[in-house]
Amino acid sequence: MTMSVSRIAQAVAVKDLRIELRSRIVTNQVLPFSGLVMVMFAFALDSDDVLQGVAGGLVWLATIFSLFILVQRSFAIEVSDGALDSLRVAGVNPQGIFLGKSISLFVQLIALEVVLLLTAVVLYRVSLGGAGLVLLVTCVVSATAGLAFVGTLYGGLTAGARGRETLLPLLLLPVVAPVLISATRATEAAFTSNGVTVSEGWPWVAVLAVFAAVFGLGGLLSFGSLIEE
Amino acid sequence: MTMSVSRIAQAVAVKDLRIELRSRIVTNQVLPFSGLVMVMFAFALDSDDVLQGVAGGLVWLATIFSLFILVQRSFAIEVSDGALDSLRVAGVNPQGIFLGKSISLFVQLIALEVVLLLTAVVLYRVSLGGAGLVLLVTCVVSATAGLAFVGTLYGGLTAGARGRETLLPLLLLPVVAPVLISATRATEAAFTSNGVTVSEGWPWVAVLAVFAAVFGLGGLLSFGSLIEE
Amino acid sequence: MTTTELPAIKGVGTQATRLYGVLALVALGWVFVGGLFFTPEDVVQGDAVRIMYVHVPTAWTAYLAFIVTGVASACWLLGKKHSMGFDRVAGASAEVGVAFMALTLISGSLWGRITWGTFWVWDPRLTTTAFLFVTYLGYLAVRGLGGSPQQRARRSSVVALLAVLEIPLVHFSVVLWRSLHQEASVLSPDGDIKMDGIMLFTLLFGVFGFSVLFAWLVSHRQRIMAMHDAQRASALEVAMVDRLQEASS
Amino acid sequence: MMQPTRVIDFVDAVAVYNDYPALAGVTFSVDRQEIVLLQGPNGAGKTTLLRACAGLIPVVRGSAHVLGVDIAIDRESIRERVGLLGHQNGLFAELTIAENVDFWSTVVGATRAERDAAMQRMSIDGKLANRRVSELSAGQKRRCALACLVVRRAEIWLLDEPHAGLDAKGRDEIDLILKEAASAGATIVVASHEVERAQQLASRTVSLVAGHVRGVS
Amino acid sequence: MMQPTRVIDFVDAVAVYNDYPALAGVTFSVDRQEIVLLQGPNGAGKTTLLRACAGLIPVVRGSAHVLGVDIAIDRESIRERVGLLGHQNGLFAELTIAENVDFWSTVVGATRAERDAAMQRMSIDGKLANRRVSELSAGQKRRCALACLVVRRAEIWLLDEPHAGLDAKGRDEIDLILKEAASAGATIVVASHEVERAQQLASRTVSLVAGHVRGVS
Ligand code: HEM
Ligand SMILES: Nc1ncnc2c1ncn2[C@@H]1O[C@H](COP(=O)(O)OP(=O)(O)OP(=O)(O)O)[C@@H](O)[C@H]1O
Ligand SMILES: Nc1ncnc2c1ncn2[C@@H]1O[C@H](COP(=O)(O)OP(=O)(O)OP(=O)(O)O)[C@@H](O)[C@H]1O
Ligand SMILES: [Mg+2]
Ligand SMILES: [Mg+2]
Repeated sequence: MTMSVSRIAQAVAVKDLRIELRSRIVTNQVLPFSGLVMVMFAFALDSDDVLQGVAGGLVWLATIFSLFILVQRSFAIEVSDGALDSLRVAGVNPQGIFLGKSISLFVQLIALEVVLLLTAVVLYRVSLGGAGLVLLVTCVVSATAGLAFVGTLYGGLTAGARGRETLLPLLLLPVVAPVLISATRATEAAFTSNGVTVSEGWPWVAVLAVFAAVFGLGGLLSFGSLIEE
Repeated sequence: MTMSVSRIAQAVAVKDLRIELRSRIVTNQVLPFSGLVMVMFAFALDSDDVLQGVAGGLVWLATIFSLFILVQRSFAIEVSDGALDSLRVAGVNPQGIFLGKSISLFVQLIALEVVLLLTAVVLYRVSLGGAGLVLLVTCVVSATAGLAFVGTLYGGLTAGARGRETLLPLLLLPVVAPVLISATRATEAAFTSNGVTVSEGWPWVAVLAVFAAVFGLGGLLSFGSLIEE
Repeated sequence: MTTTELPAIKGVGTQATRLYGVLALVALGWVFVGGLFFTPEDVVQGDAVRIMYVHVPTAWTAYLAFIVTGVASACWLLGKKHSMGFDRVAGASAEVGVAFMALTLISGSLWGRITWGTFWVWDPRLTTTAFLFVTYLGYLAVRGLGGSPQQRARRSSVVALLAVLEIPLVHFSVVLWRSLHQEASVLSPDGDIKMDGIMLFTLLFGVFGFSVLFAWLVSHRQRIMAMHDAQRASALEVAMVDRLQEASS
Repeated sequence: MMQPTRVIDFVDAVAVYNDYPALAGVTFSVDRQEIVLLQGPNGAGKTTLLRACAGLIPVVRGSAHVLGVDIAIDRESIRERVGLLGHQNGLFAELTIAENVDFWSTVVGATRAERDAAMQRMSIDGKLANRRVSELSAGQKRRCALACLVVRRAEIWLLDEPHAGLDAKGRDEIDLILKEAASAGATIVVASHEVERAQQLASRTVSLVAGHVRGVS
Repeated sequence: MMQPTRVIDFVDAVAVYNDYPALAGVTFSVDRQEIVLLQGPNGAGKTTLLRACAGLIPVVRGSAHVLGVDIAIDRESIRERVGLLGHQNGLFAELTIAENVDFWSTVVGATRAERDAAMQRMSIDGKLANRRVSELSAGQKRRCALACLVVRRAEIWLLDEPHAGLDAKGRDEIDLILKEAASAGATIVVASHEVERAQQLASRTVSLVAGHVRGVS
């Protein structure tokens, strides 16, 4: 009996999130790590003025570094004992797997970003108005969707390949650069830092939405053939 | 028959480097990755003035991110099929293992740094005199020794632990912060950026040497008990 | 042990590739001579402007190469037979494109050193170009991942189709972000060309010459890859014989 | 649904790892409801043959049909009907046995009752079922993997050394399950080095040597 | 070097994973040159007992002596004299078989001749020896792991399901190696589910059930 894509997506997402809850990797390790990355930047830059200007950028940089770790882990679960092979043999709908893994990545990333953004607001003393908040939320949601899709797509691509741990960041980094830039600009607009107004942020959110759409669609269409031997 | 520490260290280092040569992870993947990290930082900062000042810092940040990947891989080799267990059972001298893995990390890191520094010299237009070069070489060697020791020490500590991929950066990041700072300052002095003179760099190199000595000694003394169950 | 006959190799040239070769040689010869001696100095940039005759054509040819990679990948994906010929063209074209993009980066840095006084600035055009370059390095890394040829083709074609989307980003980066780099002056949206006749002529010849050079390189590379595949097939033949002996011993 | 009697049909099939012909021209066929034992020395190609039947490894030369479908052309359509237990267990280590079997039940659409039956067949009691896979012994993991396979109710079962790691009781259990599945219409291929035990189970033995079929009995 | 006849001596030994007593009071002893079979259902604690003997898992209650040394106090000094083959092979996948065995020869100080002999004992010929471990079949990997064990010439050999994955010839080879090692003075403990085969090899069988010794024969 063929199961519907949404049933499979749900089962995969629930499984991944349950594994995350068990191992508490995000809360106990990735979160402190990305917090540390932000502190580290502060060290490397060593200038208060610069920091306030680039608070938005730092949040997204830290998010992207965490993305690498999360994607790698998300697929390590599948390949470490050959579970992905079993799923392929069983003909489990790859679109369902793609969506499920994207959803779980999305949830984990959002949780992370909320904490990072709050930290930035507090640490770097940025201001946030009502209009800014709406912009920020839209930006976070669309940027995260894009990151989750692209992460799952490339995670599937490199799953099982030797040297996967290192190839993944290499492939992902140039692709997520547009997300980094657009999300940074939109966040700056939301924070009205560097003298930008909130309305200037919306075009960037549009870029993020297009990105998410392209990779969401690309992933749905290609994931099946990517995980194929 | 008990083998001498140096024989074991040599065998371990040769094995690790041979595995690296086979999989070419450093040249094909870590190197482009760290290059990209540098580009990414530059992009996130988005300001030419800042960049010239922090060129040295960026090199060391990129090195440290690569350290995480290299350490993880170095111990993934040992635990993925239980080889570390076999080594422990066989009573192979842990000091030999520690030294061997440190040497192979050292070699890989040095190769990486040479390329990164050359890139920085070209990309960020830094100047380098004779005295600066001597300082730079001493700084690179002592910083890298420190990073290799501390990486091996914490790599051994987390080897076999669940969630190792994420725990390692979390533990390492705060510990290597002194290396980051000292090496950055020494490199800046070597590059005479931000109006520092070369002679100001030597105290930082001393810090690096102390760091390397502490973790080298600490590793030799404790590695055996760390990899114990 | 039997030795399997390898097809006799007399080079990978054909009538057509020889024609391309000659054409490329002639066109690039003109670019060399014309670019260095016949074209005038620029009012502002002086002799440095001559770098343009390499810089711009290599950039555009790299775009062309990546687009060819994308199209060939699409053909492989959509084709019923998944003909490996398309995959080889895609790979060969990407390799040549990466080489040309490297030339763009190098010539651009040299040019920048002269006119801006620096090898590199964090300018949108330059940065996006660097990203594009690395993206295709990644593409080549994916091709090198191993696995069956089909798997390689599947993976790399998906990457190629996603990567080609970055080209508009590079091209329009000067418009999207305010940039230090030259705005699109030859391919500008308003269509009028502001350039001295002979300069334009030489530039266009450069574009033509590098494109033909690209075609020449790709057709050779692609045929070398085909021969490599054939060689692998005959290596398989040998291994099969070995296996049979092993089985009957 | 067409019901061909010849469920697996390989003619001169070649499968390679890079350029190494792990299957160097294998002609092999299995009829519906048969239980076939694959046997042969280490490195003969048993695992490769099973993975090729499951569509995990492409057959690059010769012809290969499974359930009447040419798997060189269309591997997708037969997949749901094939189940494979490989050398690896394919389990999620952080989940309990029950959660692993649950996950599989959901993705393949099995009912609660079927799930419970599968666990019971492999003697996984309530206490064991609620322990995480990472905390199990080798044989307990194998039991869990077998339960995940049973829940799939595939038409073709491919098992790579199902007995390895199981205790005597577990071996009897899995043999019984396979026999029942075959008589209920499934087709079963087992690769095993426990030749004596497997021969009692199987109706036919196919011997592989160095990527070739050496003999059928 | 003292030569106690009682090489392994566990009295009421308890070993735990977190709070789970995988060994719940095991009294178990092995004399020099004995070959002892550990037997029991899945999850009985065979692997745990072997790992405890190797000093990989601490014994938290009761007493445990190996080669006359209390391993609760001093695990280091006996280590070089103990060799373990676990469920995992402990190989480096990117190296060839020859390089793996070489590495072990170097760290334990074996000679070239011993290395070649070990590979030959496991029927690893020159061609196979130069293939990378990642490209081997399950049984070929197991052979390589056994060769790495043989090269160690330990005083106590602990083997966890050495037969699993090996073909008939490999099983005979390893049995012969173990018999020869025992007559040359080694002490051998084998955990196995191939009870019949292992009983022919062993001089004594110890049955474990749920972390307790059920019987000795
Ligand atoms: C490393 C530095 C540089 C890089 C990576 C670079 C990259 C590129 C690229 C990718 C293009 C093709 C643009 C397109 O049509 O989409 C291009 C075109 C061009 N570049 Fe550069 N460039 C660099 C430095 C320079 C410098 C220093 C100059 C001159 C001052 C220059 C002048 C031009 C001109 C005139 C064009 C043609 C513009 C057009 O008509 O579109 N470039 N460059
Ligand atoms: N890492 C672990 N964490 C928690 N419990 C474990 C762990 N490993 C094993 N156990 C439990 O300890 C008990 C003994 O396990 P052990 O692996 O020693 O069994 P075994 O006799 O070797 O079984 P098998 O025949 O299946 O290999 C089992 O009940 C098992 O569930
Ligand atoms: N990933 C791989 N890359 C290259 N060669 C491989 C790979 N896997 C297996 N082989 C080779 O293919 C041949 C067949 O391997 P296969 O795993 O099918 O053997 P098998 O019959 O299952 O052996 P075993 O009884 O040891 O499990 C072997 O010679 C093996 O070395
Ligand atoms: Mg096998
Ligand atoms: Mg066990």
